[in-house]
Amino acid sequence: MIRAKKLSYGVGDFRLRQLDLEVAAGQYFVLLGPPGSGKTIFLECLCGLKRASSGQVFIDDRDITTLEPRLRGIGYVPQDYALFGHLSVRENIAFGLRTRSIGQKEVARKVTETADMLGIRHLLKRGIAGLSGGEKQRTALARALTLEPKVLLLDEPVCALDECTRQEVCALLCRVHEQLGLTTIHVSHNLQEAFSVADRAAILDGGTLQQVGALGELLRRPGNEFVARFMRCENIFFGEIARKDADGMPEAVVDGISLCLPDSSGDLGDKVEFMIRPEDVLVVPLDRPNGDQRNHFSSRVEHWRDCGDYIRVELNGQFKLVAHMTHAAFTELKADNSSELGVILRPEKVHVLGA
Amino acid sequence: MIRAKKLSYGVGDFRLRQLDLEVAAGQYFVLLGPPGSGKTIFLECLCGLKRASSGQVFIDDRDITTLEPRLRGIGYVPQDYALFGHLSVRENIAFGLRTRSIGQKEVARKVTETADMLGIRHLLKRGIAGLSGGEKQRTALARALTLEPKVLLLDEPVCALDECTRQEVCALLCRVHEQLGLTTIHVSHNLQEAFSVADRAAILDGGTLQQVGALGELLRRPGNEFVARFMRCENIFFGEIARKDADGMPEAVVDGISLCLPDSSGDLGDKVEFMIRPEDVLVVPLDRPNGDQRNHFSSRVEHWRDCGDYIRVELNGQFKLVAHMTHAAFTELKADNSSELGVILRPEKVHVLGA
Amino acid sequence: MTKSNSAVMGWRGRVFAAGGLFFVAVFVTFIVSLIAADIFYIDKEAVTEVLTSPFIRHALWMSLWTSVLTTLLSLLFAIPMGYALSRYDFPGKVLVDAIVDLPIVFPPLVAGLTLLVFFSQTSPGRWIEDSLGWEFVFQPKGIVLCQFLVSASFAIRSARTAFDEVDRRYENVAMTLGCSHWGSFRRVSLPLAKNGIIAGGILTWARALGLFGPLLIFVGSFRGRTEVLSTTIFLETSVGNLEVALAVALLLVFVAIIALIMIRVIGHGRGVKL
Amino acid sequence: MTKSNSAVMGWRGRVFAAGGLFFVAVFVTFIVSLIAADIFYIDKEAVTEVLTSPFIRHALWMSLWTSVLTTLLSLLFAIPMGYALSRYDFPGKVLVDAIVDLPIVFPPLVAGLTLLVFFSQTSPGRWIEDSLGWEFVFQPKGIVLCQFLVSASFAIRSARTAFDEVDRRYENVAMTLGCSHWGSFRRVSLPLAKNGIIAGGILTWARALGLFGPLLIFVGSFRGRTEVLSTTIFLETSVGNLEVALAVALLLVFVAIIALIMIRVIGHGRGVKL
Repeated sequence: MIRAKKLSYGVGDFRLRQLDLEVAAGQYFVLLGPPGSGKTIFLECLCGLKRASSGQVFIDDRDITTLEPRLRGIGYVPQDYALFGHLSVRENIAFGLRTRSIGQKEVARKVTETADMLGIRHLLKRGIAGLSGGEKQRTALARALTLEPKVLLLDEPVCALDECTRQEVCALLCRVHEQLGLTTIHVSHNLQEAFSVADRAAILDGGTLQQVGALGELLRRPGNEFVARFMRCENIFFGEIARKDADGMPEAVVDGISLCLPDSSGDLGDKVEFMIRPEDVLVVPLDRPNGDQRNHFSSRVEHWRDCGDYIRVELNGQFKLVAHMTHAAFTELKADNSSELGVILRPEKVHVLGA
Repeated sequence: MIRAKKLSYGVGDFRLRQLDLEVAAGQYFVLLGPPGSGKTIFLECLCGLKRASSGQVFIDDRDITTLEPRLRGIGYVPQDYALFGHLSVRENIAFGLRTRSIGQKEVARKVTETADMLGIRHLLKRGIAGLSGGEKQRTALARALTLEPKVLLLDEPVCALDECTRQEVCALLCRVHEQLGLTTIHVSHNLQEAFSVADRAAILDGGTLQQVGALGELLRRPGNEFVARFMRCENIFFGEIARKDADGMPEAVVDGISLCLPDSSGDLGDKVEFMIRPEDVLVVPLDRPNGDQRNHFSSRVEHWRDCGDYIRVELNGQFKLVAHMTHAAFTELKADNSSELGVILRPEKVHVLGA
Repeated sequence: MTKSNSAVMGWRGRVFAAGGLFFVAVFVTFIVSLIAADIFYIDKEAVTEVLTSPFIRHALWMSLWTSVLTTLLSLLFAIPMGYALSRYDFPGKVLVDAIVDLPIVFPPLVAGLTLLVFFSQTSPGRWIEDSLGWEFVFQPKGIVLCQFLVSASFAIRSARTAFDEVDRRYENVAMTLGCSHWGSFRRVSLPLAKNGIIAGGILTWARALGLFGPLLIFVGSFRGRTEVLSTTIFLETSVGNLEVALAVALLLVFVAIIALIMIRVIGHGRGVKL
Repeated sequence: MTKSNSAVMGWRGRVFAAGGLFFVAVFVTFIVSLIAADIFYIDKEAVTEVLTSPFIRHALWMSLWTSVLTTLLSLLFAIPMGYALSRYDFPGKVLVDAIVDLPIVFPPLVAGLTLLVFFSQTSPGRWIEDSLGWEFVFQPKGIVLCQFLVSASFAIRSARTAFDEVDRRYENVAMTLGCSHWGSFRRVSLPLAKNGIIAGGILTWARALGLFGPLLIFVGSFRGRTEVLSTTIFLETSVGNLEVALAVALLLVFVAIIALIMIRVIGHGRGVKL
């Protein structure tokens, strides 16, 4: 378990502001945020490479705020791996072990063991210069893992790799995590990457934590507009709760259009900001009757694009919407640019930000 | 229209090998490939910044192979934009115009016009140093566009930007393309980016063009394994055509399992390599009867993960499969890890590589 | 690159940092106390003498025009050479590179001797002196030649480094925007490399101004004829006029400090750089 | 950074490239013809005389041990100072940086004069000479001091640049892997900066070996006592023994060329660098 308690740090104009974050033992946690949001600085504060200006860091309830980096038991893999160019792969991996009083044989055994786990045993005799990106990443990981750290911090571990290697390394990270059960914080600015490795995540922006939670929660129940946009939701609306319908469901007015919201979205007169995921937008033929007539509008296809896994449809009727549909569903609609279609925004799929 | 005819170039160990590529007038074309595949070198050959060792380059059927870069009428935006740090944004944009004998007023008019189109008029007086990534990209684009080139070459135009700005700039590129109808080649290593801007694409690897065609074609009918994997298809199988069934449909044997292939996949005894897109894998309850029993197998969920737009399910039965499903479909299955499910690979969705 | 070492430090880390700073303190004290000694020892009379002596005024004038001429000549070579060495590959380039560096590691005295031998003992040298009438040995012109030989390499190397730091992509883009090679050089590379080239020029000037050994051999130390400020210091010291020598020296030190500050300001605090 | 300018070129581009290469050719011809003149003029007898003369043998020995000692002393300062200047921020750092650069732009002659003034005219200097019994003026010890003052800055700056080029991340990782500050310095930064430091040491050595002007002032030119190779060249030239002077000079040139090649090999062909 690693925990930051009201951790602050300032450099130049930038400030980390009283970050509170706890990653449970054995959890694989992703710290997301745009470039320049302070992710790397936060990691460096955790492993003692930057002295926090205030706040504390705990590992398993032990306060390590004033401990030197070498005594913290944290494995750290920086963004560009920082492999030691003057040493071979084997010496890089053994580097940490050699700082302890461990016998030659024991060192050799541990290095081989770790290299085996990461599938780089054949590289041990090589130098750093000729390694590919994926091999470098594995070597850096092995170097951090030989010391059997209590916590593993990975700073953009796959950012410098091409897409194929990226998938491979992500799978490796998952496997290693399953095997060792290490508490891991993985810093990334890429959503796809986050989905491929972790279940829980936090979003950092401008030195402040925006939201912490399960990835699915960040995706479908974002706390604010920044999180919603970061999770690639384009359907965000601003309105005011104007009335409640017969069942007591609140209705918001956006640009003169009434939209049903889920229960407990707020009281009459409240300003609300709400969103619906593009894959939750139901697109139906214009003439299709619908039993539940709430939030059923007509719309026109402005533009559609095959995105491989789904079709992205931009709709414009009373308001602009983006919908993601399966190929099958889209084919069934027989729609094209300028087709008139019906759109249903089911109230239970609408999420009010900050509610 | 720009055309490369048997274009070759060598530097160090790397070779561009006899590339043939034609991009029709007004087309937005994406050149995809992993890092180091020679994309940038190819662009530089097109605009004359590298002298091709053999082959020719045509613009609108005029041979420009021996023309100096300044006379080619090609707009070029390199990967890091290469904005001139000693000049203001306005002077950067006006740079090309000042090499011609154009009056001051005309220059000012054109600069303002281009800046307006790209929404950077308010930046004109600023220096380069303080610009954000997106602003730099727009300035570099404006600088190339003021000269009204016949062809626009963009080298990884959004690679250095964060995800949000990336989407914005991609949308801008689309809009500019619609407005000016410029023949454009956009180099990228990112599939998502390609889908968001273009319809036609080529895939380059190791200095050789792997496939040229519509993006949907590259996605669903890849010419070889590299293209299939680059388009993120994981379901690739190797087998041999063992027999033809009653309707004359070929059947391949993979690891002892018979799989129906689409018509005209090859003759008896042929070695075949084929794939099916993860979103085309039909996952059904184990007990569901199916009229068409071809390629219907039982399988077990090894792992599933919510990827936002879809659920990624790893299946393992007689062979490993990856399926992408909508949330709705997945919920309906009530599946979890280790659930037993049925899998149908409809023969018409199976694609034989190179066929 | 962040400069402040802000990691959490134990007492051993502090001792280690203090060790490094100790050496810094010793070296700085060494230099500062020498300069302080100079300043304390100087007296007003000597300064007055320096400022009024016609010989020394002449030496100052000689020093100034020769060093400025040398600097201009060096830059004339440095700009095209720096650009060519940075941008073009040609056979034997490694050798050319090494030859350009040679005068930097060369003992300056040997440079003077070499010039003397060339002009006084070899036939091409004598032909230049006698037939062309360009006399260098024991002549003011020789001062410039000597300074150029010893210090031009600094300007060339600085220019080369400055052009190396201008990414080729800038020129490439300029070329696609309608510039010829010359145009991309004049409108893009030269302005971007300007500061580095000027810093190199200042370094060259400081070296030319302070040159002594090779001048002694090649042009001699004739009062009022081939006397530059460094010669003056030598002449005054050798007759025991330490005060006067020191007054002249401080003039040179002052100039050196100005040069140093200018290099730092132009290079955005980067200091001397080759 | 790619070096070969391979863009499609018109005739104007070719003329432009030729212009740059023309200056390269002129400069290289200038240097090469001077060296050629030296080589042609030298004669066997002089070389024999040089190799057998006990004075010159003594001067060679003096040159070698003083310059090597200076280099070691410079490195002793350069490594901790270069590291401290690269890694730590402290008040007045800009000033310290400038003071370290000062001896590079300083006229060397002035350095000699300053030492002379300090030890012969100021009370702390006299105290060191008289009470401590460390005599420098006109003594071999003074040669080392003089060389150190003039050339240590080259070693310090090279070391600083070398440490600057070692990214802090390497040390950071080493610290998370169990190293103390000292451990990360010894096991990571120092090995990675090694080549740059050695190249700086060679440059320092070359400068120390070739030093002349300040020695003339501070330790004089006493045959067989404070005579180093550069003094020999001066003494022989002043009595007209050009051949002998040249033979000694070629020894120094030979050493300089070796130094240059070593710097290039160690720096992977990067040449002199501060």
